[in-house]
Amino acid sequence: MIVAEQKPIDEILRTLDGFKNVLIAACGTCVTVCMAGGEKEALKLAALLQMRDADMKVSVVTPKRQCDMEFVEEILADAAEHDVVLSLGCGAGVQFMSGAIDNKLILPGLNTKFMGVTQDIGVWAEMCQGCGDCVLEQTGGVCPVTRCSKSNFNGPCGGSSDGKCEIDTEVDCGWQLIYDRLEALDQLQRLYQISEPKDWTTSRDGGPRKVHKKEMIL
Amino acid sequence: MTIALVGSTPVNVILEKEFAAAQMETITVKSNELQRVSGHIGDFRLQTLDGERRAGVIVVTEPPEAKLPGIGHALLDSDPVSHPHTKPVVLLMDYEQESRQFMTPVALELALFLARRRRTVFFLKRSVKTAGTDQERLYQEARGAGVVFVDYDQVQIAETDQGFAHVSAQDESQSLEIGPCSLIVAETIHPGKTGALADCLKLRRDRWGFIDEYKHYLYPVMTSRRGVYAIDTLRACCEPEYLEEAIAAVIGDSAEQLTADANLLYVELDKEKCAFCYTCYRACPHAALTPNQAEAVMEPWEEACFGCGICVSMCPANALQLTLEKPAQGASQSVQIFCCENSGDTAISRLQEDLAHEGLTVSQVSVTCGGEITVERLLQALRQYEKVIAAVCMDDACQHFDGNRRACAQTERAVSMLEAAGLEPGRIRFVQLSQGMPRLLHEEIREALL
Amino acid sequence: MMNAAPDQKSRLERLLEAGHFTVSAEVGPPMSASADFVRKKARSLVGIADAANVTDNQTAMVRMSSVAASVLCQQEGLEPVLQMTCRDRNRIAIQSDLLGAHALGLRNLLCLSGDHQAFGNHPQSKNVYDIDSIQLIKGIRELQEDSRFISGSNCKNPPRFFLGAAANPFADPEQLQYIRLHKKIEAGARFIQTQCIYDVERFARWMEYVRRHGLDKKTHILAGLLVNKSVKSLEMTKQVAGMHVPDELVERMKKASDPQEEGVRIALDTIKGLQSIPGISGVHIMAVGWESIVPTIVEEAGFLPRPSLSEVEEANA
Amino acid sequence: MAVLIVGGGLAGCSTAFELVSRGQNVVLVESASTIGGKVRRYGCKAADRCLNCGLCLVGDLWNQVESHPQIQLRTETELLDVMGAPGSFSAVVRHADSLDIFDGISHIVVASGFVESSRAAVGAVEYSHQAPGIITGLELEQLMSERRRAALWDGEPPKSVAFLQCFGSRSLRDRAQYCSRVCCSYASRAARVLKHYYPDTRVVFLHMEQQQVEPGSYWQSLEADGIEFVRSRPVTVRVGPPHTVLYERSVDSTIVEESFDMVVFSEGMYPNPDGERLAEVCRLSFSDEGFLKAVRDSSETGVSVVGCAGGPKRIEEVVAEALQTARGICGGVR
Repeated sequence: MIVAEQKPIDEILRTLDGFKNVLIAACGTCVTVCMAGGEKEALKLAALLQMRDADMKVSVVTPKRQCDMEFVEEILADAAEHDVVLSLGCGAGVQFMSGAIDNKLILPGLNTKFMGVTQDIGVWAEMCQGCGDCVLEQTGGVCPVTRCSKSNFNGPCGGSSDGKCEIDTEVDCGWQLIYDRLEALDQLQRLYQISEPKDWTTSRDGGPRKVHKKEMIL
Repeated sequence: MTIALVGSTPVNVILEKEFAAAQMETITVKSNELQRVSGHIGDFRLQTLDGERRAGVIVVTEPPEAKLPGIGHALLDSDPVSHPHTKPVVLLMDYEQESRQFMTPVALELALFLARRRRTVFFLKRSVKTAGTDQERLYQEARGAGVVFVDYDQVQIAETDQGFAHVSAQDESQSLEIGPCSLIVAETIHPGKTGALADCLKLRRDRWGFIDEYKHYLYPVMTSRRGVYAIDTLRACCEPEYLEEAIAAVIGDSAEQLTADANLLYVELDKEKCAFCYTCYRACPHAALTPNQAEAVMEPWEEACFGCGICVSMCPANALQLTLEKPAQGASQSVQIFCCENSGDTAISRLQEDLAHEGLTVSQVSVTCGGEITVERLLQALRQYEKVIAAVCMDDACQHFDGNRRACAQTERAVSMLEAAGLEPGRIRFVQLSQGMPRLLHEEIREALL
Repeated sequence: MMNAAPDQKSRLERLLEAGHFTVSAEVGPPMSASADFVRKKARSLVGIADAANVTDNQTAMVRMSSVAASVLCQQEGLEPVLQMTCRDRNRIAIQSDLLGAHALGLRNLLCLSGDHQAFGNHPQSKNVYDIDSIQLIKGIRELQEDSRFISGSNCKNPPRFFLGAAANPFADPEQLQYIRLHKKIEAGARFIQTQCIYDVERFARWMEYVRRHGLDKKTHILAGLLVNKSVKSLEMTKQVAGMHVPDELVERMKKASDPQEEGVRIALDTIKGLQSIPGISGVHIMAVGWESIVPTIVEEAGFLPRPSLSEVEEANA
Repeated sequence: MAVLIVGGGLAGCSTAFELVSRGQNVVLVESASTIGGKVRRYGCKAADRCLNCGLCLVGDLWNQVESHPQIQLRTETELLDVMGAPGSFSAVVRHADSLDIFDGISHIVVASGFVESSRAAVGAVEYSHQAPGIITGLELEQLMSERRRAALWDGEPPKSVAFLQCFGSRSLRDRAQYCSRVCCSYASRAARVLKHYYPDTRVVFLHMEQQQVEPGSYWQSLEADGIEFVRSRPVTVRVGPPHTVLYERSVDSTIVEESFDMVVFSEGMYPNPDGERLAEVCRLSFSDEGFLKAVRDSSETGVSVVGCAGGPKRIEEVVAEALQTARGICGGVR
């Protein structure tokens, strides 16, 4: 899931300065699940905007996804009736809406954070950086790129203590997790091999990426 | 109707007989074979290793684990009854952990038995637990028979060269040294297998990890989930009265639940909106929502729902609604007050005369639980009212476990949103109280109005 | 000026190979462009330390480039150990800087992953960590031995460094740290500088492992040492992740009437303890913020005078 | 048909409400002018958090009972006699000077409650002084029910408060050898409330023994809050102010004399003197402690005893008992 977080209220309000007619577009998928941009969050913002300025016209729409044309089409008519769209989608949603809705500014209401998982109610954790070349088979299913603060491939740095990362005792040492898991799986021998420098071309370092699924393309 | 007994203990035999007498059929599921439970009272589906079993009611009979405190087995091998010894016998209660109430009569009976056989008996305890009719009598008799009761603050146990125990107990002023022939220690109780079982059955656990006896009702055997009962079979072995009461409560309560008129207040789901995110499933204190994998939506069970609204406020997709809209009472345009019906609601009803006398009016909205209060509700209310007050239960008093804390978090967020928007944050007020603290609410209302 | 010839081994390498117990120290480059600062520090260590580590933006604070500061040390007659971290440079920049460093006459290289920028004065910066320290050691060894860059492309005149790495005998998981030590040596680390040692007993257990696996024969273990000036500095050291300071030491420091003197005494006691452990090739003295004490410690530990290279050569001949 | 309930306190009202919820008709007779009994005057014992005193279980019971159409409520009324057999009793009641007969009574529930030891005890001289600063547990309850955000009462708080436990319990002189069970529970909670509002006030708990109140380290947590516990036997109180408490300290058997600004008598529970008459009318017997006891199973005799008429009980126990009794009468349970 893509995990996002709502921008600070004052920042959202500043970007909306001068607009009298606002459409808030929630998104019904990832950002709903991570409680950043679902209908509930949109309603909160709408209520707040109207409290500040009773004359403001604020509407809320919730397409199932902001990243597919068919869903965005459903809200085109609503968008046409407003001066500006505040998108509570992830960065991809904001950009897709910008491409789909002509002559209308699409403002981002969220900061898109990472690909992650739900850890607890209201807590999400980063799990994947989309590096494009997965090494999880080597590391017992714990990602060294994402979960080691230094993206070390050959074990922890010397700053790991009590299973925690040197940058913050709240952060688990990714390599401790890898070690624990491999030990439990009796696969520690995997760690003796020196891991070669990673090929980052498959990552964002190789420029904006696309995925082509050949058999689906005519 | 079928009752599933989860856990197999000797007490099951009694339960089977008693339930059969009440025309209830029983099935037994071993607790380690239970994998998942869905459904609701009247229609539970228990996923076991042998496939699906169905039952109308579930009774957990798996006992908590009783183990001896770690003082070494060598100290316990002398038989206090037959061993003709001049040394005393020590009954040690509350060692490592406060002993359970039900252990006291067992220990008292043993003490009495030994004392009547002319043995010197020391009964070491931290606090007495004699406040039951029979226990009271036993206590009196034991005292009469010469049992020495000692209230200790600290106790040490050492092993002597001969392999016997040496007990030293201290209270605030003196210490007592005993070299007993036998040391009988009350066991400490741990959740044991009931912990995993509680998680599997989605039952709330208390701060010690035991299945929470749902304190709202304070009747034995109730859990946070309707139709699921927990009988402490360990206690039942020592306290026949408890077992009797527990059986009666299961039969009586389940019969009432199953024949009750329709639940008036429950949640409904808008399938179109549901993001199938499991937030409600995780947050519901009563396990009233079950995932419908086929349709990829969550399904609320009317039969299991308490209408507390916690899921409604937590649902990020705005897909859950309570069936019953509770209209605001009172005509005030300046203050709206959200009252939890377990605290604020009753407190304000005790204030009506005072408020009328002072000419103060508020618009009052009753909520089943503070957990129902959300940021958007508070902000919506502020469009019409000058001030909004949330009046919910004290810490640890929520009858739905954490609705009051959720209300507090929602209020804090609403206040911070007002602040960030340059609006007056003091327009939202929050008070935690019990129904017995009307004055507190009175002050809050006066401050909001004046 | 003491520029080494392209094929000449460093002083540190020759001393260690000859079996001398080496003494190395540290020169932290300034958070300024002052060459005098570096020169002054370097001069104070000439004849005292066989070599000195020149740190690379230590604790992620912006400081003078370690290559530049190393060259300044060299010019003053103190042999530098160039430190290179993976935090700030990708594999292109690291290799480029190392080619330049070799061209300027630097011969010792300590490869590190580097402190995370969260600790420094630019916590907002983007970290690189393109490769990790083991990949760096292996990459440079292959560059030297096989004349191939990390990418595999050819290098005509490769550099030749005396390669080193760091190890922390006190970090956990213990087993994984051992695996890492093996990997570092296998990757090409010819000397290992350890994390600061306060707990000699625990370090001795680590060394036992090292000896049991013959690692002390495959590489040179240089035991790290930190000198503390006050209770506060010792307590701060204790807070640093990966550091292990026994509580008794803090108590000892607290009770001392003169903490500075006690700090020196603790360091000397530690050295004495270290000398009794077989398999150690030298000590590496770090005296962060109290560099002036190094000569005293070296002298009182009985390490003076340091051997001259000609003596070493003669002995070898 | 109707169920007759004698006593409109917590036990009577709870049973009445449970019965009408199950479709029964109820006649409720209460000798006082209002229902609610003693619980109505109790205060919530939450300090900074809920302390599980059980009072919340009472909720809005009084209004619900007063306004329920299936409950015939007779206040200032006494049960004089019962005639007939189980299933069809006739009850004779008296209101002022008039007599009334209720026919078709299927079942009788006796919920006549208890009296506080201060009222029953002979020779409780200290208390009868009504001096300022000498209060009973019940009076402290009332203070708590009137509390405001910052204080329990107007004016200066006392610098020291002594709780005299086991007042009237475990005492041969006061005719009660038994432990009243509830005093440790309510008084220790009240002590915490006091300490919460007035952290500088010295709070001393003089007790003969401590009952288990809650699982976990309950008493230790109170000590940690700064409440002092002294195992002792109260001897006498010399009325001040300040009031002097003389007590025999158990650890060294010495008599200690200490002054306190406030003394709280934690009253025990005594059988209601009305019990003797009711036992005769309803054919009940007595327990060893002098509380009412059913002679045989209520399904045979048609008479149940609920609440503290049968012995000291906590609020939640009374509520639970009321529920079980109602279920039994309605035939849900054996």
